[in-house]
Amino acid sequence: MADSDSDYIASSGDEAPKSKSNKTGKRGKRAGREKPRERWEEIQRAWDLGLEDDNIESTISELLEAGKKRRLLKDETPLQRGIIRHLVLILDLSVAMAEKDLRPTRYLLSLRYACDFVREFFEQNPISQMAVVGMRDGIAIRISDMGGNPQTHVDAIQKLRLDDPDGSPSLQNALEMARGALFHTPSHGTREVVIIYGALWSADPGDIHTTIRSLVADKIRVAVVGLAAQVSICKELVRITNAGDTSSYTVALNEVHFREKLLEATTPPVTRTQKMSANGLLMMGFPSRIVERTASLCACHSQMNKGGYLCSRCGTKVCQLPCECPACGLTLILSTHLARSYHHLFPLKNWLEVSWTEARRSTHCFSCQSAFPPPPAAALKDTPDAERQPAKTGSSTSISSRYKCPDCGMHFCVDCDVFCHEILYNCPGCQSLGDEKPARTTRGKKRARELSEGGAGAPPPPPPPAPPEPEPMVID
Amino acid sequence: MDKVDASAHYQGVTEDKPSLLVVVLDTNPFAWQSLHSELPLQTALSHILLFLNAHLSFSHANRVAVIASHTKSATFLYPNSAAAAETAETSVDLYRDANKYRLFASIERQVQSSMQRLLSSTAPESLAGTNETTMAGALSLALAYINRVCNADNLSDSGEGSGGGARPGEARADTASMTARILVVSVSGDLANQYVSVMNSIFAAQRQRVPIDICKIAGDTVFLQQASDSTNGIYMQLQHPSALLQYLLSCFMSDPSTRHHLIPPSQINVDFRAACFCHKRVVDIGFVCSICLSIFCSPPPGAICTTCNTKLDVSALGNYGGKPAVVLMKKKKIKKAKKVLNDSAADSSTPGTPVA
Amino acid sequence: MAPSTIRGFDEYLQSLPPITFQRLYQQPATALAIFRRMLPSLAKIFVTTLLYNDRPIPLAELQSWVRTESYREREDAFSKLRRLHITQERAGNVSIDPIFKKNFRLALTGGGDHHSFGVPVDASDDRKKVSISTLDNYAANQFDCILHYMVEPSGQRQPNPGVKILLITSGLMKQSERGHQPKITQAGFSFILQEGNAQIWALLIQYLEMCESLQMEKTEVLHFLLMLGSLELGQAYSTATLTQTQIKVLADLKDYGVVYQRKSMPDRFYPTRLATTLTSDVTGLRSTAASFTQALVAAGPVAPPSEAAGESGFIIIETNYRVYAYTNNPLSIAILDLFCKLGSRFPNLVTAKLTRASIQRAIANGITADQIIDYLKVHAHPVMRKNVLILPPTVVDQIRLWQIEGERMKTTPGFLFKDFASEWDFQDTARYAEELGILAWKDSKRRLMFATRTEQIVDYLKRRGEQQAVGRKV
Amino acid sequence: MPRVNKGVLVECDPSIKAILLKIDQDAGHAYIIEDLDESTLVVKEQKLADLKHQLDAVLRKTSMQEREEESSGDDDGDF
Repeated sequence: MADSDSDYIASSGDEAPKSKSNKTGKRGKRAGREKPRERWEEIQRAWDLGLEDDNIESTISELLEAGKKRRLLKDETPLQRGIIRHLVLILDLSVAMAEKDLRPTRYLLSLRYACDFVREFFEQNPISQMAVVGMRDGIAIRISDMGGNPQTHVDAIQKLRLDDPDGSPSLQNALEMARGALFHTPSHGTREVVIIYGALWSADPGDIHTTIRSLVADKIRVAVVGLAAQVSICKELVRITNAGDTSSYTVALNEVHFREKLLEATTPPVTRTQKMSANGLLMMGFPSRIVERTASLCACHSQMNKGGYLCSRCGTKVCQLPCECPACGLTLILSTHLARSYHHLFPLKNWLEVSWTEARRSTHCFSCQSAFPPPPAAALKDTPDAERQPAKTGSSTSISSRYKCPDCGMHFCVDCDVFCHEILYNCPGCQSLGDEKPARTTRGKKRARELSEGGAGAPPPPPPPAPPEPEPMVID
Repeated sequence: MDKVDASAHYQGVTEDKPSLLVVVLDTNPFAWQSLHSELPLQTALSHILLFLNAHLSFSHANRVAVIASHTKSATFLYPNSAAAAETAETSVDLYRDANKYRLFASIERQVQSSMQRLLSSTAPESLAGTNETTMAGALSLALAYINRVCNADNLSDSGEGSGGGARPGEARADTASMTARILVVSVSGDLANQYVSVMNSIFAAQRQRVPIDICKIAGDTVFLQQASDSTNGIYMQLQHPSALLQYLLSCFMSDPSTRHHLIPPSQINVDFRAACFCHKRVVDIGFVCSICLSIFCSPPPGAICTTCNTKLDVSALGNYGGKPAVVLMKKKKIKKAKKVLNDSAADSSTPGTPVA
Repeated sequence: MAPSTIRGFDEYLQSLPPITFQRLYQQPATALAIFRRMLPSLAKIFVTTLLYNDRPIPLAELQSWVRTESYREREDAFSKLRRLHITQERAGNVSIDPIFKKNFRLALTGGGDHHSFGVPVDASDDRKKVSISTLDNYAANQFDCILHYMVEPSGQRQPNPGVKILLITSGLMKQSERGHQPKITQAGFSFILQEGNAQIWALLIQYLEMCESLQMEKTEVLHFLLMLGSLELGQAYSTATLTQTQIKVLADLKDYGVVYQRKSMPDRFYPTRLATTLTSDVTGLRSTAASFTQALVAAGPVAPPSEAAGESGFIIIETNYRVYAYTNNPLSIAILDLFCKLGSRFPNLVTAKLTRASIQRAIANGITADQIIDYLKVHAHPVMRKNVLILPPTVVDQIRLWQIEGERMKTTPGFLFKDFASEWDFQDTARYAEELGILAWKDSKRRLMFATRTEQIVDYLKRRGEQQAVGRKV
Repeated sequence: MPRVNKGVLVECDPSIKAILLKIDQDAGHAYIIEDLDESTLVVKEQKLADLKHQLDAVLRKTSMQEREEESSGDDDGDF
């Protein structure tokens, strides 16, 4: 390979535009939505990626950076998301899961990813609830009941590791059980089913289409991740329950893709119509934790303990959150649970690539203090070279390894870019510079700020919350 | 002749990971002014520097960073490229000082000089009426720095899996498995304006398993308490600010890996109140939009959520303080029998429950 | 076997008499180095807590900070502090040795007039700038030369006579017959595969042992060695404040590649990376090796090409146990020969194979499977590094299995306790030993137990005896 | 006060222990301090290396055949 370098340099210019169109940046994704490309068209070949470049190392690091960025360039417009979700995770525990095409086996891998899914789900949807159902021997098995504690689900899934997958799956039985679990859930939340399906068949006792119709009637959406090949009934199921959209049915190509597709379902779904779920305003209490000298009984489990939370309204002691106050019925929740989902409300803007001409302003990443590569001598003058750069930004990596927050204008490295958008959800620049620079103006935030700024005098201070009901308890 | 002997091969090596300490120093001049008689800022700074030295002397690979959370900005005091360049020029004469460990000396110089610059750049008029500190910014900087130093390894297993652990070409093996912690030396009060961003920082710290320790010299903030609680950090309100050094050396010295051997300082009551989005007020009962979970201290005007623009159904609330007609249905149906039991239990326990 | 040599230094220090410690702690740099390197982290916390407390603290109070589950770590911390004479206990109260306290405080705050952190020299007047890569090359060259000599005593590059003597006195090499070249011993084989820093310490401890016979003051040598750890790489230091002994040591250390000195400038010396990382902890050592390797790669053009290539990773292993090593460095080949069956040799390539016989031969020579695996991992070719698992798992497992296959017994050095006076006596002592985690075996019927250490148990028995005596009097 | 003996605790299979006992007996009890139970004994520290050597020699004698087979079959597919 090293010998043939010189031959290819000349032609690399011709190939550049072609390779650019192959990259799936932001634009590529949008285009993909209009005209779906087949999976095999998306395979990237080494020769498409301009590896003929004389400097292989830089190309590789660029590719790595591009990979990081690709995950970042997602939609940043704040959408209405039904954040109180109710979800049933259905696991295939049939003999089809014993296959070893996904290592170590489909079964073990699915269980592991199911645990990841549970954790990620509650990370993203803190006050949601979920249940886990399994399909084995032609029947549906209840693995864990509808609940809001990730650990109970994870424990229940972990216990399955000791069993072996066996028998046939029954899609209908599992869906009926899921429907039963979701039937009583309140209307302001979403109702969803996520299925990991390894088999290519389903042993059903009746007509599955009736079940699908009743799912639609109950406003339950279904997403399926297949492990083997596309199955017609699954596609049908997803299409009908998602108002004709089949994007939530995918077949995993490999382990990484499987995980990716499964965890996609943890992001709160877009609410399709206003009518789909009723929007309520809930009254919630944020109780404080207390530590007592002597143990006392808690109202929720009638157990003696020395610490707990006191209901903000009536002062009843409960030992676990979130729960509903057993005395006055107020929903008690840790404010930290709510706050966990706020990054969906105020998504961080995508950061922009920085050209060499502008790159001169900074030598270090603003947040992590790591050094940037210095601008090359050629870029110091405004040469045509510098003008060519903006064309390159389409490929989503920044030529100068710098990324700029559009609001505060600070430069960051790609690691911080990924970190801030995926974990921190803050822009260190905007937060650190306080009022000196304009704060970021996402739609919601702008409004919130206008309100709070104007709010000094304009709206009258809200009336204090009504005094708690004297005695809400009636034993019937 | 170890061929027949298995023992030598299985000696467990107990090693402590090196650790990174990021100190966030609240430099709000007002608050320090009021503390002046007990603990001047200069003294506090020298105590903190000594604390940093002690941390560095724990292990060769330990590292530190200092971030100032000022009234309107947050900046790195160390490492600080500008200060490093400046001190490098002026430090030739200091070179002769063989009585101090070089690393200690250079950190001290950099921190001192960037602190000087920060304070001198603060115009008195710009401070007018501000009594806050950019804690969210400082925490964000700290976390981004920690993420960088402790490598993206940790990122990939807590995040969505960035596609394979080791990346070639990035030789950061020397700090790959560091533990990190943040110590906030806080002197000023409320942060309700920065509620969302402080909370975001807390969750980021939680995901990265970075404990946030709070050394509270003055003032009181609900959210820093929550920060230390949800990241398993230490919260300590100093009784005697002048003994800062002793507090630092005895309570905040342990790094995350040593911490699980120690009994943490007694946990106090934690205030879990939240700040409302509309008036930045700290509330203990709030109204929450079911679409986006924004908190309001009263139903928003026109029953439209100001964050997500949704028309809200206030009727569910009925009168204030009524039961939200949700979840309840199910519970009543299923747990009717139990409810009676629960209620009576609640009844009996209520009198005995002390009110905080 | 990195831990064993570190323990070597540990044991060496603890074997010193209390009076030596008094003298050692006179220097802030030494106090700092011992604090950093020798103490478990829990003990460090106790020290920092006590450091600025003028009054002694009741032992019970300190103990109550530690979770009951971590009983073992706590006892370990306290016994370490006692053995290094850092803490003193009087009537149940703990305080820090005043000399240690004074000088450790000085180390943290700076000040005083001890010059124990080395006196830097402004090297800008030097005609030729000594860069870090020069130092790294020098260190690598010197050290390589020693290793090379061990593998191939009749090779061209011969280390200084002082080094040769040290290698023989330390038992790493053996003078087989007079007039013949010395031969490497089993200890030497296992030494060669060790981590770079562990090797340096092994040599230095031998050097310290040798000092005594050379009539050199031990504390001064120790001071100097520990000071080296606190110096900065690439900085020149003056020899003016060094004692006569220390200057002698300096000359010897030059041979190991620990310090660098130019003939034209005898008044100054440069510590190399080997020196500046001397007092790092265990984890630091790994990173040292890594950064050392990096430095060598970075310094590629300057260093002799064969070595630069040799250090950057040259070994490819296939799942069928074939090994391809892209090297012509005799040292590397000699090391490979320790555990591989060499096949053929080409100008830049050596082919070899891992076999059961070759691995077991290595193990018989005192090399462990983990050492082999570590070596292969560290020197894996960049192509191998692209894999998530650098080495093929089958090969790694098989190497381990081959090792286990030959293992027929497990040995634990320690002490056998017998002839306990009563059942209670035995049970109580055994329980205490078990809590400390030093009980290896016991038999209640025969009242026999085997523990890995005695000091704490003897202490305990004494204390118990006293208590009982008091109880009887009352 | 109990008595303390310095030594090395050896844990092994009963079969290996039998060999060790035999070696000890042949050498006039030069190695073993105390026979603890069916799979453990305490031996003198300075004699440990020697004992290991002896054990290896015995083992090599008993498993000779297998080794030869292996070394001949080993070269087959070499390069």
